[in-house]
Amino acid sequence: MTATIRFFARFRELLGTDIQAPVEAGATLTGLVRRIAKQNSEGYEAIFDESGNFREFVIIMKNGKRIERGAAGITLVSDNDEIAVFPPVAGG
Amino acid sequence: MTATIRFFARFRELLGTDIQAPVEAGATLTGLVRRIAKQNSEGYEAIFDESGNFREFVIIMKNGKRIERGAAGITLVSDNDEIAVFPPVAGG
Amino acid sequence: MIAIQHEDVDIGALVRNAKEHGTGAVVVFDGIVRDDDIRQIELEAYEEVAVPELRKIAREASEKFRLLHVDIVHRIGRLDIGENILVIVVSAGHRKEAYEGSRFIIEAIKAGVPIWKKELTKQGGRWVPGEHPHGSGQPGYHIS
Amino acid sequence: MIAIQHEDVDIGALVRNAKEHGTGAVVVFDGIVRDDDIRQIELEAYEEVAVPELRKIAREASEKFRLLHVDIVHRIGRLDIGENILVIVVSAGHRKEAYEGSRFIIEAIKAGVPIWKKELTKQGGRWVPGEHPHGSGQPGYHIS
Repeated sequence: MTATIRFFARFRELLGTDIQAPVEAGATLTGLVRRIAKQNSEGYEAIFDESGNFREFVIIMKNGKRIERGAAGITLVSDNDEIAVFPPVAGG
Repeated sequence: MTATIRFFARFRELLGTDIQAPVEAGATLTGLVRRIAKQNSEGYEAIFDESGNFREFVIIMKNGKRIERGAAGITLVSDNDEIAVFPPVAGG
Repeated sequence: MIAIQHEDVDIGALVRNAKEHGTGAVVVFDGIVRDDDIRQIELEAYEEVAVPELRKIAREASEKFRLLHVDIVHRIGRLDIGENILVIVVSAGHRKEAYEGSRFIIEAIKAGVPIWKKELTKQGGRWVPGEHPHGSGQPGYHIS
Repeated sequence: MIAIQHEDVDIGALVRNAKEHGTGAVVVFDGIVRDDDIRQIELEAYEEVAVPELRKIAREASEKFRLLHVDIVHRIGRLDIGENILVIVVSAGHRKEAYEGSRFIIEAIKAGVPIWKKELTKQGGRWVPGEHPHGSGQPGYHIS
């Protein structure tokens, strides 16, 4: 199974984007993003707090739908899922 | 002495505009406009009420400055004055 | 550019020209001849009073809303359905000032600038009543 | 026209095209790269989510404010000072709806569309913080 992780803005600069990640059965959204983010400590710290939870301002989407931070730890990742992780928006 | 009377919008259609009117010494604004307006009864009635006072909505200017209806009867007209009389504005 | 004129105006060019140093937002208001079962409208202005009044409104709006640039072009004469009647272009550092400044200008024009509009219909014509029957036409009277 | 694109847009042409039957007012909002002691800005979007979100905002604004036409063009990539970032064109029967609809759209975009902006300065770069830190980025969350 493979999922795509897309980081945006500052998270993209620190961690890259369009990352094809192998996913094990039973992997959670939080677990997957944590594993990818660990490749760069500054990137990890930008997204996760000391307890390994998503920071309050971080926005997470699965296949274009918002996933609440609290639910990300129990949301399973399936084959071909697209996970997006980004900071608060600032368009316009 | 001569003054110019400018009517606008509906008043212009009924009474004309840029009217050069001879003015006698001591003529008031109301008196002058009343005399000019009498040339067309529909025009007169559009501007003046039964008592010969300016109707409430009529706007009067002398040389580009607003003259209140109440003051028009005691405002004297001088040589070369420009008197404008018009209905409520509707631009934009 | 503050003008009362017969000619139409190039909105794209006005917007480009409104980008003074410090501009973060431009707001354009374009008032248009609406098809209210009419053929045309005819506009008339007391230009010698209306133009200084537009300048005064532009100056007031600039101070009140820290506008960096103001254009007001009001057309007169006969206009077809869909034509521009009034174009207001304002620029400001931030959007709030630009929106509020633009709105202030249109309301002040409607309230107090000597311009009149006649709807020309198949049956004849009808002068459009002012929106502010008690207080209109008075220079210096603006909605705040 | 709802788009996220690199290219600039012809505001004059958008205004002409917005004059649907019944239009009495067009309001344009043009967000511009402001000279906040920067060299350029760089914009990035999650396009697959941002475009549907812009469409949804346009639809909501159209219903709520009876808009007759809505264009939203948000640019991405590197832009110089003075360039257009975001152009919103709305038309309505009357000015109140046009102004309010336009404002609704810009506020909704700022609150919830996944687009980010980086200021490029002589010293490097700085991501612009969102205006709505608690609640931003959530589709369907709009200021009302």
